[in-house]
Amino acid sequence: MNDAGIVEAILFASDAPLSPGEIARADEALDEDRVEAALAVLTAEYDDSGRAFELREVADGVQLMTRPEFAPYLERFDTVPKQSRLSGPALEALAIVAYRQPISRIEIEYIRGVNSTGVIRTLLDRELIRAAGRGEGVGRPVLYATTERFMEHFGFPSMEHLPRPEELPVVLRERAPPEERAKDDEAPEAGSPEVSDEPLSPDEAVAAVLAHAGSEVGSDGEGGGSEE
Amino acid sequence: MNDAGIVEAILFASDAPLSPGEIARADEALDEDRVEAALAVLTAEYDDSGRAFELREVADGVQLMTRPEFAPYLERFDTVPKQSRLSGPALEALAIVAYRQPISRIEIEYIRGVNSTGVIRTLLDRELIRAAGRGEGVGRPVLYATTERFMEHFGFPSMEHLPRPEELPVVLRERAPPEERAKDDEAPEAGSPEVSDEPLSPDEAVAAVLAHAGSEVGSDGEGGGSEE
Amino acid sequence: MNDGFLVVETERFHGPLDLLLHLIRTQDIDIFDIPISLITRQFLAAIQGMGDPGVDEAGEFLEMAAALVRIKARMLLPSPSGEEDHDPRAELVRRLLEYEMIHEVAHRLRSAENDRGRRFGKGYTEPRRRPHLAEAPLHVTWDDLLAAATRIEPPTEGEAEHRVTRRAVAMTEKVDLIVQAVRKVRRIEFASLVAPWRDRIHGVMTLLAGLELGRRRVVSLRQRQHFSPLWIYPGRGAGGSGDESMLSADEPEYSYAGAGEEAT
Repeated sequence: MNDAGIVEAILFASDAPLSPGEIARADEALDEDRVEAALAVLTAEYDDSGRAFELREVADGVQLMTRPEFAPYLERFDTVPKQSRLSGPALEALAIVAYRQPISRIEIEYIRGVNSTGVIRTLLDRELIRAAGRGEGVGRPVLYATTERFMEHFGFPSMEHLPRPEELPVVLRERAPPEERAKDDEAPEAGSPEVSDEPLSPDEAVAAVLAHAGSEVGSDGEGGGSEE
Repeated sequence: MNDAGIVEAILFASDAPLSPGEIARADEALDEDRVEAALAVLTAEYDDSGRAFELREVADGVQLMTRPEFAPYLERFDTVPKQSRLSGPALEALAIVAYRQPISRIEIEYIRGVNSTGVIRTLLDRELIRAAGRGEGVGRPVLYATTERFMEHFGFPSMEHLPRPEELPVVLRERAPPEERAKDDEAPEAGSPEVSDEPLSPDEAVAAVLAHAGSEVGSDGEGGGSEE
Repeated sequence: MNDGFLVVETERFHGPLDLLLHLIRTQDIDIFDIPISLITRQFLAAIQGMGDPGVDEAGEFLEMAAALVRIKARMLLPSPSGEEDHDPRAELVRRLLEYEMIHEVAHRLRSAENDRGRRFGKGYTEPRRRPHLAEAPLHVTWDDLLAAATRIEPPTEGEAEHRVTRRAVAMTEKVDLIVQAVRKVRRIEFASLVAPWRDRIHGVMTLLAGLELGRRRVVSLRQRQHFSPLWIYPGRGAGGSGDESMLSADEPEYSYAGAGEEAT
């Protein structure tokens, strides 16, 4: 493997400028002088073969960059935004903000079950949500809410007009914060048999079983035998 | 400015695959055919001049990537972003989606035999799969399909480059016809596990299993899996 | 009885099908004629050796164990008319083969991922005056948003931390429960046996215990049709013995160690 190839590969794939000393760490055989020599070889090759990029020295080292004369093409390329749709995860997060605003990142992540930093960033960049204050509690988290642009885009005159269809998941229909909701879920429903996660003694267990449904009168099959 | 230079500048400034159509946006004079021609020129130039990177067809587009022989030098650099690997379970779920898309979570879980909520979440968040509609039946389950990122992650030029089921060295294909098979089974092999406690099924039943398995597990990978 | 005993590192497996396939493939067993008794014993021994798995994971392995025991039970029973040609193992075989194919595909994907991992894209791309993202046309309808909203699944309990601390449920406990219950009454419904507990694992373990006791003819299980109530009756083997521990937790194979009528 020649020095210039190694140096080129590293500069190409690196996301930050590198000094000759840093580049030299790629291989025991390399040292700063050899890296400098390789950089000179590359500069000459790029010039001779008319590459669209060049080696440029920046504050912290060297970097591969497109030549300035190609800037207009890049600009033109950029003017048509590639992405005009929102990803599924972004839509989910947006729905959560819409129905549960103002809401913190932590709460969004609790509902979605995954890290949501990226999608929140996208929604902020799109100006569909905004930081709308800070909540109580640890670190006083930023709370997000939907924007004017959001309402314009979907054509709602105000937040009161946000449709709340039946099929929305419970977490979006309820207004309670997740912690409270989680507590509610654990409260046994009225009329449901006493359930327990605690170990029952064998006698208690038998008593509970026999007390519950009576031994002779089975329910109409709900739950029976379908536990597998 | 020649076409190859413009195309190179665009590719060089991008960290994701671009289709010829997208690249053509960089200049009014360009169209897909001219972009394709320029790509051929660039490929030849990179090979001839021994560049450390090459043009790769990925995800129905092209992308500049370092040649694999430089991986040992790049892997040790902090400034070189590495693609993170998927966990075994995530790969399994992804394989199922790739071959059976669109597919619901319930079906994925039936095939894997384990709860897959977490891995599906991971795959959605890494944008390797997406929700692609809703299926029939109870609750109209969300159906998942693979994304462009899926092809990028594995470096597949297109979905046609997925390994074909008939290439897989799985028992499914080289099965003897039921009659022969049933006969073989009657001769106990040396060292085969003790099965004497098994009430032996009649030959007809064995043949029926084979016939059943044969019809259900076709070599095209179209199994059932929706029984539950 | 120990001829089928294997030591299996359960953590290595991505689930019950993975483990089952491993048992079958490593022993060169004909997948189209699986010796269900042997495999069930090995499977149960393997999951009993599991360290301290999460409740959900244990539940999945136990569901498979229950399915194996059920297949075994069906093979012992005379087939109801109209189903004579149906081997109870057929669906399991189909699932195993399908799983094996997926396993192989996942393997191919891994090597593609490794190849791809040896190639590196452009690390640094120059800062460009990207168009203000908010100005970009947005093709998203309210229906798209609602569709995404309905996909949200509320956090499952399985992901909550407190789940981890729950205790495992011993099959011996359920065996004792069933045996004691049928001693006191003429018959008991399965649903009553699991009602005092909320967890699915209690249901799974109770079913497993019931099936095992049924196999041993300590009890008999009757169900008129699919999804109708499952009733448990005392069998010929129950009631006489004073030994209430029908299964010993130390038995690697869940073999019947108690007194009473030995069925097989």
